[in-house]
Amino acid sequence: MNLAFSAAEEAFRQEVRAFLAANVDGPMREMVRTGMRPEPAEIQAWQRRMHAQGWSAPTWPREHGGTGWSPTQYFIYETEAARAYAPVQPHQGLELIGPIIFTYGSEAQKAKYLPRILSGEAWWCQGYSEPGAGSDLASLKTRAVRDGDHYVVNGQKIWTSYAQAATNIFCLVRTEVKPRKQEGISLLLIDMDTPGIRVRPIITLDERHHVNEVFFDEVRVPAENLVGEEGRGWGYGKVLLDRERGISAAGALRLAQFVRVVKERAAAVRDSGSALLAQPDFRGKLAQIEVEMLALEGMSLRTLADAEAGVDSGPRGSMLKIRWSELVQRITELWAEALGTDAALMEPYTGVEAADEMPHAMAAYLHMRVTTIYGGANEVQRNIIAWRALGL
Amino acid sequence: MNLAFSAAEEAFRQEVRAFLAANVDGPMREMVRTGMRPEPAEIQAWQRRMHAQGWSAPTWPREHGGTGWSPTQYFIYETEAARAYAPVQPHQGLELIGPIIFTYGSEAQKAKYLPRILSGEAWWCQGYSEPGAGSDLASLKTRAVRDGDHYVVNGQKIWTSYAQAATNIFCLVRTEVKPRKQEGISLLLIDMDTPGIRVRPIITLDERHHVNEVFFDEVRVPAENLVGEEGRGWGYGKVLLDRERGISAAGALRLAQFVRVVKERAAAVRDSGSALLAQPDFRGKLAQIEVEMLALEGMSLRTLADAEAGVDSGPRGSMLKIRWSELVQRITELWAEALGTDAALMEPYTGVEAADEMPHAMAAYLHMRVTTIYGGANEVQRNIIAWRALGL
Amino acid sequence: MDFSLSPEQAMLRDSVERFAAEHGDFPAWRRRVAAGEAFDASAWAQMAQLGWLGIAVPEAAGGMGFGPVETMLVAEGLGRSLCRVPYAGSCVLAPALLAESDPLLGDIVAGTVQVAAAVSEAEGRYDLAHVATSAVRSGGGWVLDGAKSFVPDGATADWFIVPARTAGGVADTAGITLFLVPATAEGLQVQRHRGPDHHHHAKLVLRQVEAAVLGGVDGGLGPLEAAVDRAIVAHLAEAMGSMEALRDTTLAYLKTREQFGATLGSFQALQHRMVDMAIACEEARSLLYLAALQLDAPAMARRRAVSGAKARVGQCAMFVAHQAVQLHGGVGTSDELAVSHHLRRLRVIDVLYGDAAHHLRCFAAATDAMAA
Amino acid sequence: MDFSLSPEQAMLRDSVERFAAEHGDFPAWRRRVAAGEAFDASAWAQMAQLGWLGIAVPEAAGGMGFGPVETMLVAEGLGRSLCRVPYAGSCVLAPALLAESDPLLGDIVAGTVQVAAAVSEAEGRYDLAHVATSAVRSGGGWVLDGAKSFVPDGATADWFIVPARTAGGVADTAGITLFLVPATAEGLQVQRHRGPDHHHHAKLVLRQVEAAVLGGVDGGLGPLEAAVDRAIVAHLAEAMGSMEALRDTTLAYLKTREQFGATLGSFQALQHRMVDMAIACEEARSLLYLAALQLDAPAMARRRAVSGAKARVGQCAMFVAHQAVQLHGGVGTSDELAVSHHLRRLRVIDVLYGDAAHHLRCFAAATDAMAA
Repeated sequence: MNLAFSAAEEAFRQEVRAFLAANVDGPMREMVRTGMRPEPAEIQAWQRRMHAQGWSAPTWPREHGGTGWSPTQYFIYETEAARAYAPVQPHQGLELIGPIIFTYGSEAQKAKYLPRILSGEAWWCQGYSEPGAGSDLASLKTRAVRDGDHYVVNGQKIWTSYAQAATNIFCLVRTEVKPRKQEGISLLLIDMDTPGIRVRPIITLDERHHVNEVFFDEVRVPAENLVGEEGRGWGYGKVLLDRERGISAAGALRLAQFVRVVKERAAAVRDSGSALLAQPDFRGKLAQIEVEMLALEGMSLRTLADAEAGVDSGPRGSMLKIRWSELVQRITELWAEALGTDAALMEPYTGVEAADEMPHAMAAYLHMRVTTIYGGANEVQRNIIAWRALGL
Repeated sequence: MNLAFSAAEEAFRQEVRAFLAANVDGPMREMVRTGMRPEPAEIQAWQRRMHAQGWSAPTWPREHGGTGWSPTQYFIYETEAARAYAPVQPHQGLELIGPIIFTYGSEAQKAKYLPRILSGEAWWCQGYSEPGAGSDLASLKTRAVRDGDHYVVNGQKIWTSYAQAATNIFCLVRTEVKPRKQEGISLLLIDMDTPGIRVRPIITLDERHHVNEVFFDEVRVPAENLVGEEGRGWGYGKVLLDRERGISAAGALRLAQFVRVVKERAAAVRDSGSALLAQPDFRGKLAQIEVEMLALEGMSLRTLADAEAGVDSGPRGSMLKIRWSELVQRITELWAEALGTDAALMEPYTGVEAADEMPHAMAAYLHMRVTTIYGGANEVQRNIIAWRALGL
Repeated sequence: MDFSLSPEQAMLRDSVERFAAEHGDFPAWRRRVAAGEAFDASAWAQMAQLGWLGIAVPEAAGGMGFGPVETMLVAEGLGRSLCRVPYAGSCVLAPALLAESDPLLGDIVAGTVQVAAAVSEAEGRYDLAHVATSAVRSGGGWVLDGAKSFVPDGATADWFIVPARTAGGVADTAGITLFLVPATAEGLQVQRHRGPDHHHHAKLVLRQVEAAVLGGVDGGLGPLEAAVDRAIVAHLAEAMGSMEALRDTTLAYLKTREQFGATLGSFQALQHRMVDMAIACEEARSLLYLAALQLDAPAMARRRAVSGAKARVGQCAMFVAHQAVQLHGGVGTSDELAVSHHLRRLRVIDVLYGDAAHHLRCFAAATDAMAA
Repeated sequence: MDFSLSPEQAMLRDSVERFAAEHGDFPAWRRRVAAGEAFDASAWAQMAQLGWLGIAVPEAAGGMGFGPVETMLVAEGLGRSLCRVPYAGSCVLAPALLAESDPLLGDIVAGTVQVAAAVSEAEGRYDLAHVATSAVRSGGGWVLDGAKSFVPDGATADWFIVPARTAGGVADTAGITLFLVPATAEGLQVQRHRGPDHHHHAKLVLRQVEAAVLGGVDGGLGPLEAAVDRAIVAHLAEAMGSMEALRDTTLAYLKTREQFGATLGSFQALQHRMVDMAIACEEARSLLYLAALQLDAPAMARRRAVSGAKARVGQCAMFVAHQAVQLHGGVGTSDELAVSHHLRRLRVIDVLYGDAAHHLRCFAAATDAMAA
C-alpha cells in the first residue's frame, strides 16, 4: 500500500501540466473557475486542442484512436485539469456512444463515426429518456418500424442535453413489443438533420437552455445505422458500466474547484466588518464538506487503483455517484450562502454590472439540483446497491 | 389567535408552582435534574404526594377520580413540573391501562383496579411485545385457553418495563386463531404474583435493569379478569390514541430540562482555557437543537389547543413522537459531547468519586437510543402518517 | 391560548384562497414574467381594491387596522400563488414606521405608491446595526452618502426607507436615524436587478442625497428592527403558502405518476420523504404562529420567536423545496412547472433580512439574554 | 498508488481474521466482563506469542519493525471481535516515543508491561499543547505536579507517559517535555474507572512525583503529536473493524428477521438505510487508508489526513452504530447482543484523542496552512 506515483507518472504529470498551461486560455479558465458551464462550441474548441495534442480520448484504447492511458494517468490528467480549470471534453460522444460503437458497431460505423468524435467535429446527444419513463428507462415507447432498408421512427425523447447543437443522436427505440420490456429495444444512430426531427427547448432551474425534448415524426433512418442486432439494444449499455466507475471517480476530483471559489468569496465577503471565512461556524460548515470530499477522493483513488489492477470495485460506482451529487449540491449551496443577497441578483438591467460571480453561484446551486436526479436518480442508485451488492 | 392564558389559568399556574415548590424535595430534584430516571419506588412515592393533593390523575375525567383538568391546565402543570424537575407519574397504570379499564372494564374491574392506580399502590406493566413480533404487535403468539372460569396462559412477553417491580400486568393474548391476525386477541389483567409467571431481566445499553422478559407457564387467570369481550382486545387500544396526542405533546416540554443541564455543563467545561459554551460552533449546535425544540413546543401547543377545542389534530401525534425522539437523542448526544472524555468514565472503582454528572450523560445518551424504537418505531410512525394522513 | 381564526379572519382566509386560485394560473404567470413585467400589477390592483394593501395600516390613515394574523393570512395566499408583489416591504414594513398622519400611507393603501426598505450594507451583511451610510445636517435638512446592498422589490419602489448614521461608530446600536428618500432624488443611483424569483430588486448608491428624517433622530434602530420583524413574519407566511403548495403538488404527483409498474407513492422510501415534507410544514407553521403572535411582545421575546422562526422555517422550506424537485424528477427542474419557481422564491426568502446562520446566532443571543 | 496488500500483509490479515473469530466468541466475552476482568488477558497473551505486540517496535528492540499498514490490520481484527486490549496505547503510541535502546520495549513486546499515555488535561480538553502539569528540576531529576484528565486503558498500565511543562505558558507549543512515570510512583494517584466500553481507564493526580525525561527537554510536543497520530490511526482501524462487524450483522438480521409477513430487508426504507451504512463504511475505509499512508508525511499533510479521518470516521461510525441499533429494534439495545457493545466502544473511540468537532477544526487549520 502506498500513495506514491512512479517517476514515469510524475513525468507524465509535468507533461500534462505544461500542456494545460499552454492551452487553457484566460477566458476559458475564468468561465470554468466561476462555475459557468461552457457551451458545446467552447467544448468542441477545447476538444480540437486535445485532438491536436493526441489526447482526444483519454479513456479509449489506442486501437480506436484513444490515448491508452492507465487509470492512474487518467487520474493525473483529471487532477491537473481541475487545478488548471480546463473544460471537460464532449462527454456524450467520448464516453457514452463512442465505446458502444467501437465495441458493438460495424466496421463501417466505426470508420464513419469515431474519427469525428475524436476530432470534436461531431456533437452527439443521447435519446434515452422519455416523458412517461423517468428512471424506469426500459418502459420507453418510441417506435422504429422496418420499412425496406430504413427504420421509420416515431416518438418523443426528453432531457436531451444540447440537442440544439448536436450533429447526431443515439436513440433507444422499440422495434418489437415483448413481454419483458427490456427486450425488443434497439439502438439507432441518427443524423440530427434527418427530416422529421424537431427539437423543443426546456429551460431549467438555472435559466439556461441545455436540455430539450426531441420529437420524431416519420423519421427515416438507414438500416445500416442500427448498432449490433435488432432487439438487443438494451444490453449494449452494459459496456459503459465498468468504464463509468473510473470516470465518475475522476469526476469527483473536479469538486475541489468549487471549494476554491467558495473560499475566495468567503474571504472577500464581510460580515459585521470581518471576513465571513473567519467565522467559526462558516469555516466549520466548509470543513465538514471538505472532509467528506476527502473521503470521496479516497474512494475515487481506491476505485482507480482497482481499475488499474483489474479488480471489481463492486458497488463503489453507485456510491461515488450518490456521494458526489450530494456534495456538489452542498458545496454550491454554501457558495450561494456565502454570497448572501448578492446571489439573489440574477440579472442586472440598469446601473452598473453585477460582480462576476453573482449569477454564477445561484445558477450553479440551482443547476446542481439535477445531479441527484440524472444518471439514475439517487433513490434508484440505492435500490441498485441494495439489490446487487447487499442482496436485499 | 393568541398565546395568552386566562386569569383563572394563571391562578392555577401559581397553585401548581406552590405545590411543586413544597413537594419536590432536594434528592428527587437532583435525580431528575441530572437525567437519572427514578426507580418505580420513587415514582410511587411521588404519586402518593400527587394523590394526597387530589392530583393523582391529571388526564382522567372527574368521574373516575381524575382532576378533570382542561388540556391547557395539563399543559401548565407539565410546564411547571419540568421547570421544577418533578418526576413523572406512573405512566403505565395512569395512561395505558387505566383509561381502558374505565372505558371498557366491568364495574367490578373499575372498583378493584382504579383506586390502587390512583393511589400509587399498584404498579402496572404492559404485556404487549413478544420476541417474534417487534413493531408487528398483532402477530403475537401468547395463548390463553379457557378452562372453566379461568384462562390458562402460556407464552412469552418481552421489553416489559419494570416487570420486576410490578403488582399487575395487562396482557394481549391470543384466545382464538383467526385469518386476520388482529382478531382473536383478548386483553387480560393478571396479578404478577400468580403462579407460573417468571421475570427475566434484560440489561440495556445504559447498564440499567428496566426491561424484562416475562414468561407465562400454565398461568391460571380468573375469567373475570378479561376486559370487555373475548377476541376484541386489539380494538381497545384505540381509546388511547386520542389521549396519547395530548400526552406526547406535554411530554415534549420536558426536553427543556436537558437543554438546561447541557448549558450548565458546557459553561463549566473548559476548552483550551475558555468555556465550551462560548465556542460559536458548540453554541451553534445547541441553538439548532433549541430552535427545533421551539418548533416542537409550537406543535405541542397547537395540539393541546386542538384537544381543548375538540378538533382532530390529524397525524400530529405521530409527528410529535418522531420529532421528540429525534431531538431527545440529539440533545443527550450533545450532553455527552460536552462532557468529553469525562462521559466515558462510567463507573469509578478506585480513588475519588466521579463528578455527579459523569455517568448520567453517557447513560442518558445510550438510553435515549430506544426512543426511536419504542412506542411504534419511527419507521412505523412514518408508515402510519403516509397511509392514514397522506393516503399513500 | 388559541390558534383558531375569528369569523372575520376565516372570511379573509376564504377570500385569500379565492384570490390565490384566480391569480395562481401558472401559464398566465409565465407569460407575465416572459413579458418582463416587474411585478404582478393586476394582482396588486385587485389587492388594493380588496383593501388588503391597508391591512396593517391604522384605520385613521385609511387602512383596516388589522394585526399580524390578518397580514399572515394574506401573505400565505401570495406564497401559494407565487404572486410577485412588494407586499411585505410596502404594506407591512413601511406602515410600521410611517407616522399615522403621513400622506404616503394613503398612497400605499391605494397601491399607487411602493415603499421599499434599504436596510443592509455590504460590510454588515445581515446586521441591521451595521450602518456606514452617513447623514449630515445641511441647512434645514440632511444629506446622505453611502451604499445599500440589497433592497427587496426595490426596482419598482417610489420611495426608500434608508437608515443612516447620525452618531456613533459604524456598528453602534445608537446613532442610527431613518430617512425617506424618493426614487427620483438627485444623487441617488438605483441599480435594478431581476432575482431568481423574478422579483425585481435593487441596490442603492447615495451621493449627497437630500432626505427627510423618518421618526426620531439617532434612535432609529429599535423601530427599524420591530418593523423588519413584521416584514420577516409576512415573508415567512408567504414561504408557508409556497411550502404547502409544494407539499400538495408533490403528494398529488406521487399518487398519479407511475414508474416500474407502480405509482411513485407506493415506494416506501418516497413515502417517508413525503412524510418528512409534511412534518417540515407542520414545524414551520407552528413557528410561524409563535412568531406572528409575539410581534407585540417585549423585544427579546420577539427577537427569539422571530429569529427562531426565520432560521428554522427557512431550513424547512429549503428541505421541502429540494425534495419537491427531487421527487418530481427531471420535470421538477424545468421552468415549465411551478415547482422550480417555488424553490427559487423560497431560496430568496431564505436570505431576506438574514439567512438561517445569521438568525440562529440572533436566536441564541436572545435565548441567552432572556435566561440571564 | 497502490491499495493492495503485500503477500506478507495478506498472511497477517488472514491470521488476524482467525484470531478475531476465535476471540470474538461473545458469550465468553460477556463472562469475562461480568467477572470484572480489566482487559482480555488471554487474547493479550496470544497477541504477544504471535509477535503482534511488537509490530510497531523496531527489529533491533525485539519487535517486527512493521509499519502503519500492519498495525492497521491487527487493530481491525481487535475491533471486529471487540477485543479489550491496550494495543493502541501500549504497542503503537509508546513505542513511537521510546528510544530503540529502552528496555521497556522488550517488556511491551512480551506483553509483560503496559504503557499508557496521559496526554490530556481538563482545562485543555483535547488540545495536546495545553499542559499545565509542571516539571521542576530537583537534584539530578525532575518532579511533576498536576493532573491528567483521561488515560485510555490507564487502569492496568504499569507506566505512564506524562507531558509536563518545563518552559513557557500553559498553552505554548514549546516548553513541553515528556516523562515516564511508573504506576507505583510515590505521589501518583491513579483514579481507575470502567468505561461504557468495558475498557478500564484512568485519571491521574500527580503530587511531587519524581520522573525521568523521555526524549529531549522542551521539545516534546512534536514527537507526542506524531505518536498520538499513530495511536489515532490504530483506533480508527479498530473502529473500522467494529463498523464492518455491525454492517454485516445488521445485513444478516435484515435478511432473516420477519415482520408484517416479510423480511425486514424487503422494506425499501430499511434497504436504503442499510445502503447508507455500507457507504459510511466505504467512506471510513477510504479515509483510514489515506491517514495510515500519510503517517510518515510532513506534519501538516499528516495532520490533515489524520484529523480529517478522525472527524469523519467518527461520524460514519456513530451513524453505523446508531442505525445498527435502530434496525435491530429493541434487541439492539440489549446488552446480550454484541451490537450494543460495538456502539459503546465506538462512542468511546469517537472521543479518544479528540472528538469530531475538535478534529474538524484541526483539519481546517491544516488545510488552510497547506494552502497558504
